[in-house]
Amino acid sequence: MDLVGLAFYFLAALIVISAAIVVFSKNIMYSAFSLMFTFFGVAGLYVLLNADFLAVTQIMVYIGGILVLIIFGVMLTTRITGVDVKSNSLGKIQVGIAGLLSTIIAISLIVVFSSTKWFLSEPKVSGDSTKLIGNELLTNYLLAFEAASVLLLIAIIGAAFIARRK
Amino acid sequence: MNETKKIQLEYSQMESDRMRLNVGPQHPSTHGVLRLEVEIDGEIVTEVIPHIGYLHRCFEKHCEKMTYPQVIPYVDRLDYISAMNNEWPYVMAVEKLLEIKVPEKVEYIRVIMAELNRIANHQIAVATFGLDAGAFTPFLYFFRDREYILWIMEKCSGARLLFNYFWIGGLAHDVYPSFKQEVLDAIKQVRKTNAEVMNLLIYNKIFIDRTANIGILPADVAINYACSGPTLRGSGVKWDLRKDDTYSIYNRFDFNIPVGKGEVGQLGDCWDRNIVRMYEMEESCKIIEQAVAQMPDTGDVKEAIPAKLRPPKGAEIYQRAENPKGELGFYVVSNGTEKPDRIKARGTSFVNLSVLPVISKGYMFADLILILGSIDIVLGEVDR
Amino acid sequence: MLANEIYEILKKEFGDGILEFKEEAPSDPYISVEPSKIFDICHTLRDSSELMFDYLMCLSGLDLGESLGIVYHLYSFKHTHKIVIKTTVPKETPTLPSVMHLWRTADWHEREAFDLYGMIFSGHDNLIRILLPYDWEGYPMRKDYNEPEEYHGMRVPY
Amino acid sequence: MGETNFLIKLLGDNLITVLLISALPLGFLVVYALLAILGELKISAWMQERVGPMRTGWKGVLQPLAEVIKLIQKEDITPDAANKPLYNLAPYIVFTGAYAAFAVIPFSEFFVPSGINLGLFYIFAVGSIGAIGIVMGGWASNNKYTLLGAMRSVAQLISYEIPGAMAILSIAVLSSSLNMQEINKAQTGWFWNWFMFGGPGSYEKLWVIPFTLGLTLIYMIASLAETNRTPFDIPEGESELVAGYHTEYSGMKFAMFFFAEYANMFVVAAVLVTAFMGGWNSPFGSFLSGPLWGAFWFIGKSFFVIFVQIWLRWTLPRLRVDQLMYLGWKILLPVSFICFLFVSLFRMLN
Repeated sequence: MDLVGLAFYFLAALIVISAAIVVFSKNIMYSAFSLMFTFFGVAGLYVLLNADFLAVTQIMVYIGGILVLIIFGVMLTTRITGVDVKSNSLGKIQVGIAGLLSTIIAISLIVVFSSTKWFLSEPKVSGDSTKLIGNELLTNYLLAFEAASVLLLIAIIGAAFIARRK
Repeated sequence: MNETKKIQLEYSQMESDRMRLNVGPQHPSTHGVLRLEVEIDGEIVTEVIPHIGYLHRCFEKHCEKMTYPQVIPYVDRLDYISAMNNEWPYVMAVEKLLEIKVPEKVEYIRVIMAELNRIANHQIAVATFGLDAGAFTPFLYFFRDREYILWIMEKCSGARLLFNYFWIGGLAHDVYPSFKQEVLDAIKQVRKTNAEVMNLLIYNKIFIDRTANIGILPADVAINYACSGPTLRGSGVKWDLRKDDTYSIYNRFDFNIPVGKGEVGQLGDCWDRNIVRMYEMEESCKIIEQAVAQMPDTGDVKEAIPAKLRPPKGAEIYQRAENPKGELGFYVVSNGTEKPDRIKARGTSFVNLSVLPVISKGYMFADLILILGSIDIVLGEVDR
Repeated sequence: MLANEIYEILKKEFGDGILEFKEEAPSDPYISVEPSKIFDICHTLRDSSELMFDYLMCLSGLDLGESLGIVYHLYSFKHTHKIVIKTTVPKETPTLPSVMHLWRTADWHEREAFDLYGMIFSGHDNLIRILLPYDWEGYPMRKDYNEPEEYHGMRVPY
Repeated sequence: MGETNFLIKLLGDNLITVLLISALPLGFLVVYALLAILGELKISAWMQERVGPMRTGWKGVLQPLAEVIKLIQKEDITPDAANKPLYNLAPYIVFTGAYAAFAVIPFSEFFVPSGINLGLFYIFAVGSIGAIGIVMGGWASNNKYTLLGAMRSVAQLISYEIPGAMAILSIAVLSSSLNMQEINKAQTGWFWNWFMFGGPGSYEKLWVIPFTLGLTLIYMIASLAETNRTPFDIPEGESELVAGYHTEYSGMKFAMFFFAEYANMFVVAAVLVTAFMGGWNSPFGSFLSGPLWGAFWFIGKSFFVIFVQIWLRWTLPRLRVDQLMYLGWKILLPVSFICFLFVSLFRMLN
């Protein structure tokens, strides 16, 4: 097995295990922190796919932004001084339904995965994915890009408004 | 309206959990074993409850078992930073009970010692205040210079911190021949460092931002809480026992009483209390210079020490003096024997500390530490 | 203002509430008063325009054998005069009004007196022990106090 | 990618080389940390007119080593009420965050562990891992002081990342690259070619120099805040929070936090040097330049920046948490935006 393969299986294991902790842990803080490893593993997979810009963005946005927010949210909304932060999401009925749904999705995914004829291309080392993404965003996908920025602007104004009201 | 007040206002409209935080008794910035029970809302202090007594050594109870001269070493241990100043009101009280006239030379040496010790105390006060604000370097500058003063005291009394130097009616030892020159050298060094610290710390923008406009103590509140010393003078009250209720030979010297003026913030804030100490060091230097010039070279420092100490029965006196931290008073009641019936020490820090819950409410947690530092307490005196 | 003038003013206003005036060197001159009147007397001392005692220097407890004494040392910033007010309460019922609301500094002084001598200052907001542990028993500064053998399993006499 | 690593040239592209390349900065880091601790001790002593440690070795030069040995030997105390797994994990996460940044630091023309195109962006991204570790440690210690310290730390890190990122973004605009080697190469020549002084160009760049200098200053301030150094050591703020988020840590785990702090100091210094001060370029054109001299200049400049950090630490008092936020959001952020605007304008005009 070459280095890349080794790295892939390592990352895959990391993602699966940490994601399992996220779902099955009874302690919300554990879930939040193990989410970091999931994000990190996904970023690693992006690197293996030669999408380095996406990988770094993944770390920046998901770990540096969203995960910190989640942790802050957990810490500020529950009793932060005690360690017994428990998640109650593992009720009996909910688990049943969620398990059923996930199983269906998993089976269908596996079926699709194995039945699809994958088009395998030679891995093309493109040195500068950043430039490519930049060019694409400001030419072909300009409208989507602008729409997204307007949406974010609205979100910021809304957040500021809500925060100031109280 | 300053920034803190604005934040306070914004916070007050939010509903949030309050957290009780136990500051001390083992904490780097409580200046000893003080325990503060603090209730904070985010970072805003909503309530402070001081719990004292961790250093209670039964001073007053012990005094009942001691003869009058034996009490002096115990007095040293009240405000151990400025032990010379502690001894003075006590020996004055007993001298008044016995109606002893103290020799001229003794008075001068006492003034010089007390003022040197005042400088040493203020050096520690400003140094630790800077340390509370996070400035470590001035702390060491002051401690270096304090050595010059402590060397003089060590040469005179044999001790560096707890001197037992002022005896009833006199002094334990006479001063040594080069005493005057060394005192003048020491205050030269004090002035040099003070000028440097003024630039480095006191007028530093960050330091001003940290200490101005916090812990504001209005003059009427300060008087009602019987605050004294720099804590009171920082609020603009020009009151100093050395001038206003003069004792010993202080009326022979020419010096000013520095008061807070609200120079960079509101009157009576932490910066004002601190700057008063800086200016007071300079005034002490002036007094020492005059005292050194006037001091007689001849004279026996032990001539007035009485052989037997039996104040008249029922005689009692409250003698106060200007300690570096404020008014230190001793209430001495005699029962006609060699042992006092009752000695009550009115600890300056004890009284000054009681104002802390009032002036620290509504400021941030980091400010609480600075406010505590600005009233300059010594736990030995709070708990006695 | 001299001590005897202050005595005259108080005597005029409170009559029987003022017990004794004594001025005899080397002691400080003092006025002895009735304990139940202490709040009113102190109120007059603080607020009357010719007295204006705005500064409570010291509040001390005393053990006088049969009774407990409380001594107030007052000072006026405006008139720069001093006076000593003394009062006594019996050891069995050591209750007297608190002056905490006149001079806030009395808060801790009274707590200390309560802690060490056991006077009960009625009207004090928070009369709990201050120097000693909250669960200490007895009032150690009384002359008839016996040290306990142990405190929480620790031997007290060293 | 490969040509920037002399090790790959030497040993070929295999597993051992990769491991060696990843471990090399660690070796450097250990030596550097010892030097930096000694520097901190001696520089502070020098500023405070004392001699500092004198007993271990000649003039106390072995003192950091002694401290490391002491920390390793110390009893490792875990508070009873702490959340054990997270408590034990946190120091390693913090260190990982600090060490990960070393992957893209160009030590010399011929040695950079990974010459990816997004070097600067990557450093900013992995910086947030440390924040997570700090929250983890602060929360898991189950102590109010550590929790307050952790909250402050993260709030501070997030706030100051933006002005810092704006400063770096301006450099990306000027050099039109995020690759740290490319940025270094763009600044070759005399020191007035550094981006601190507007980058390479002739007289028309003169008007942009104030803005680039301002950006350098902004990045310096922001980097101090990100590494929790005085005057921004509010998360540690020993006068109020005892030791902030690592109050409960002792022994080796504390050493990890300590190590991470020093590693972070080097990372921000390296970014500052790379982005604004010419990286491994000699300040004197081709004089004293070359692969080894490059490493010398790079490390030398970084040490100078670290010296400035130490200097500030022992000079200034600490800010308060709201003043810190005020400075970050209301002063540095607008100023950095303005500088960025003018730098972009300059770039468009040329």
